[in-house]
Amino acid sequence: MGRLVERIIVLFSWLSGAILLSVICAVTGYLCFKGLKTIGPALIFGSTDPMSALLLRQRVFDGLFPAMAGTLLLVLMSVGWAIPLGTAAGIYLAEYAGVKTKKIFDLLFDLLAGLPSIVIGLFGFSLTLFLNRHVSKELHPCLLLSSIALAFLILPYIIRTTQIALENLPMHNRLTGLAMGATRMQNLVHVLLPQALAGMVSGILLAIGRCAEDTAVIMLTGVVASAGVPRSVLSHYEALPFYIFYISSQYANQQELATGYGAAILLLFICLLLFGLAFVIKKNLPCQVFSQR
Amino acid sequence: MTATCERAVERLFFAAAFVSAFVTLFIFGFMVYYGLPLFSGGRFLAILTSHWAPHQGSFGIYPMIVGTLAISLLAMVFAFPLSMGCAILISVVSRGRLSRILRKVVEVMTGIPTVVYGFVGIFLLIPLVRNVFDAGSGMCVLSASLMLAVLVSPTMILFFCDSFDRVPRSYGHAVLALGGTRIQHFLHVTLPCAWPGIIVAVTMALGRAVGDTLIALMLAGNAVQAPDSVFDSARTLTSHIALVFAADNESLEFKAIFACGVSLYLFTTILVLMIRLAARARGKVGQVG
Amino acid sequence: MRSRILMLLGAAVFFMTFSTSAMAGDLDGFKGEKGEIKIAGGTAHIPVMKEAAQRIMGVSPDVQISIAGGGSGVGIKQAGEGLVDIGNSGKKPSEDEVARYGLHLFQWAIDGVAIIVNPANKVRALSQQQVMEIYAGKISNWKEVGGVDKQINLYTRDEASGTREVFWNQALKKGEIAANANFSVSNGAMKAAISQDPFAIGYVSVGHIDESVAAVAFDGVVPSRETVKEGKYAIARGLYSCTKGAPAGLTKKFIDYLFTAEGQQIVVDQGFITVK
Amino acid sequence: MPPSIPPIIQSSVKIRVSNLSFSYNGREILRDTSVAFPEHAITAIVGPSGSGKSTFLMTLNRLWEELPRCTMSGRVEMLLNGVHQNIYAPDCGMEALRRRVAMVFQMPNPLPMSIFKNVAFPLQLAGEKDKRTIRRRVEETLRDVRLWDEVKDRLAGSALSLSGGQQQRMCMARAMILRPEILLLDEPASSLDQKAAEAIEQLLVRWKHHCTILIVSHYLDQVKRIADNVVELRDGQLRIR
Repeated sequence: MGRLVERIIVLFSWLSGAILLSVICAVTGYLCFKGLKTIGPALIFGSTDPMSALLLRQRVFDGLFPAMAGTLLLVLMSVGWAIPLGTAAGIYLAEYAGVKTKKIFDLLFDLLAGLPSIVIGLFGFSLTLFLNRHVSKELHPCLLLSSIALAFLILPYIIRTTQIALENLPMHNRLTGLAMGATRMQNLVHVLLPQALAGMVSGILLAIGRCAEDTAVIMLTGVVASAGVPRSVLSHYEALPFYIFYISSQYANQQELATGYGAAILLLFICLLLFGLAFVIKKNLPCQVFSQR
Repeated sequence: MTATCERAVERLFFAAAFVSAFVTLFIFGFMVYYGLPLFSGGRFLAILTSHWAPHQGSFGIYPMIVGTLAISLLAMVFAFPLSMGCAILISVVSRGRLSRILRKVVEVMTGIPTVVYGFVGIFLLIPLVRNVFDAGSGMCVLSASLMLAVLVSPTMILFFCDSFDRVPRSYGHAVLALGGTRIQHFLHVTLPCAWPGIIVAVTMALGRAVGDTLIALMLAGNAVQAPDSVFDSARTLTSHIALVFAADNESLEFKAIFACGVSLYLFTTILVLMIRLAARARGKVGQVG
Repeated sequence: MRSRILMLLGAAVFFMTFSTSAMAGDLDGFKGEKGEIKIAGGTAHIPVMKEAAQRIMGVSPDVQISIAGGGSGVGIKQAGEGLVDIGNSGKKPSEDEVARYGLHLFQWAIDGVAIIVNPANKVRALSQQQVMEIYAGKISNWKEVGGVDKQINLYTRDEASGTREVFWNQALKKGEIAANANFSVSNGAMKAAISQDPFAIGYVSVGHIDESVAAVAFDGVVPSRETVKEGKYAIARGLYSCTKGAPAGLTKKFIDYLFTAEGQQIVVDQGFITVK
Repeated sequence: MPPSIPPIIQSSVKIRVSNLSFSYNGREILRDTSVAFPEHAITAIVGPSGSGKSTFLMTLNRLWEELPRCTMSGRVEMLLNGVHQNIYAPDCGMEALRRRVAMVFQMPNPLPMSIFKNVAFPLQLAGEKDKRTIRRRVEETLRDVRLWDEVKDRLAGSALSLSGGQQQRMCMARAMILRPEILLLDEPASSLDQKAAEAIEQLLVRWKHHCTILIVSHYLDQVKRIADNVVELRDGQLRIR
């Protein structure tokens, strides 16, 4: 009887593993099967010359270039907002906060991390409406407001990774600098942050991946299906994940659908690359950086 | 001089933490403010329980709540056994290299963009569901749940493995020394010790399933009805926001999406509190070890 | 009379032969222009808007035109609120809306709303009564209207859609739409969904019909550019662009462009009927 | 009112601890104890393991304030820069104190930087900017701990690549580079082999002429070899032995 149960458990676990692996193979395999042949310069630049497209001399109408540029700008801007705010908040939690303050902040950041991205998007959208009505009529859903809303989405990730990276440093490391007469700030800057850097950077890379793949926030805050490369932070923009979403539901012809497959492969590749990079940095950065000094 | 500088920087750090925390509360305040006419005079409950028929002046989100629960709970029904099986395979059954490779694959899966799952879902899963079950358009609760299960499983598997690994090894030696098998050890020692971690994982996965927008938006069909069967088309709270947000922002139709937002916010709060409770229990189990 | 036809033909040949230079003529006004035009709203309009935008941005690199969907309701609302420069609508805005926002309307094309099914579906004709019963959920199997024994999968649009409004007013006589209908977010999405679902029924702008879906005759009339133009097909509507107040600057140029020969040619190329 | 404590031997008192109580994590380690330490001498602190000897050292440079859940009461006075001062007085700068009262830990704790940077680090923290001064002081101090010849060719290499004994001597150089008046050592040789331990003992004997040294130690023979005085910590009380 007991033997039978054990056998069933083992069998079941192998079965689960097989199902999961076959699903992942089906997803990636299907994408590659349908989309690999579209991969090439034409996917990105369409019929435009790549050089003049990159220099913004010529527009790309039938390629992914505007969407990629939009995603890149969006990611850079959101990370630009979120890194200073998030690391500072993470440092405060790890190094300065008292027990009670920490408890309150912890709860709020857990909550922020758990909020569905569409709720953050809705917040961004209503913020835009609010600003439009009360601050300036010039403010519409745009790249700038999207990036701010996205920054709130990734903020808890950055806070948490910073906090954990600092808190995980061994106690004796923390005391070494202080025992030499370092002020808290000196200890932080010279001793703790360099050691926590790897953890922080890998957290930031994961946050970038989150930024690059999120669709719900930007859908409500200014992404459109057709806008070209954004010329200002106050204009509409295109983005890779939204393009994939848009094409999936309303492709006009098979050719457009094929670009959708291409875009999906591209986004998958970008996200996995960031993921891999984060992993490698987390594993290797401390040794590499410090053996070179 | 330095001391004042130190104080100033500390204040700056505090300000950053405060702003970030404040945003969390601010989001809630903003949504209540925008949805205000719907929340006054006990109308919030009425909205949660009535139907969506804008032409008849009814802006209830009941169908969306049922749709959300149906899709996410069904997703958990698929994802839980799958994740448990995979976690057992990684932590207990397989060894060495295979275990490491499997874990890596699962970790990589957490990095796959949601929209890619949705995209593949539309062109691969929907026709499959339509043909296999001969069920309407194929855009239904079942399709969305299946894809959501795939989406949340990797996180759940990693959490399960983590909770299994936290159970002190010394416990196991006792069982193994008595001639028990590794499965017996797992059933009688690991599992009873790891349950708080399992609850945390399931709660987090549920939160993720409820909060996800794209999978349901792309695969569930978005019909405004409380689904009767898994083959019915349904709409989640998140999809509803995505579909209606562009409406006339003076209309009650528009205000109603803030009711969705507030519901999602409150739901998240409950889940976070549950996770904290379970995590505390987990801390205790850890201490005993 | 004959000479005029000949002249037109000659002009057409001329246009085709020297199309690039001729088109540049209508686009001349955009050369050296700078600025941004934000367009949102009606999704039937998108193919025309996209083509016009591409041509304009092709000759003047400093002009940025963004096109978003959302539906006619969104177009009217956002143009009225000043969130976009041009709001498109597939239905005529109500007099209340025109007055409230000070909207200016420009109807640059005529369009119809066609009922479509998957090409694999053999049903090619439905009466108004049947359509109403199908959408109300009273007829739920294709065999009841002469098709195979399969459940009918309903597709509809959201409340912001002008196409839905026109369809609901004219084809359904404001009748009920069953709750189990799937929702599509745009004309394009509707077409894509129907083309993938063999047992689907939906409705879409006539301009969007192509070989991936099959149009269904409504009360014996097959929807096409010709039947709409001749007034035989009942479910017709205008395609409007709205601006808040009289358009000026780049926005005015864009709207004017839609009414030029080249602009109207785009309208025809995309499957709509010109107003001239 | 601090009670008058007779000094251990007839030389001037460097550190005077009065009515000190200390608890850590709710456990009482010191209970209303008083003791004085003489200048220019090596005082060994002995006692059963877990009696709180390391924690006691931390009350002398206020390092315990960085640990969670600690409470302290009592007075600690020191003769620093020729002046008697209460190190817990509000006007006493904590960083300045720690620069005068250096500490070496049980496990060698090189920071993950180069050897040079490790040793120069306290100078840098104290605000020394002149490159030449820093270089000179680092060399001086590394010679002092007899490490210069071993590492002079790889000052830019990671400190983590040194052997345990070398690491600990580097840590001692790091502690001494600011020329502190008091040096606290927490079993500095316990993780090292016999030879490395002896090298460190020799350094301490040499340094006691310009420095007051307190060393926590387990090894009675080591205590016998180098200590001028022995203080035992038992049951929360410090007693001269």
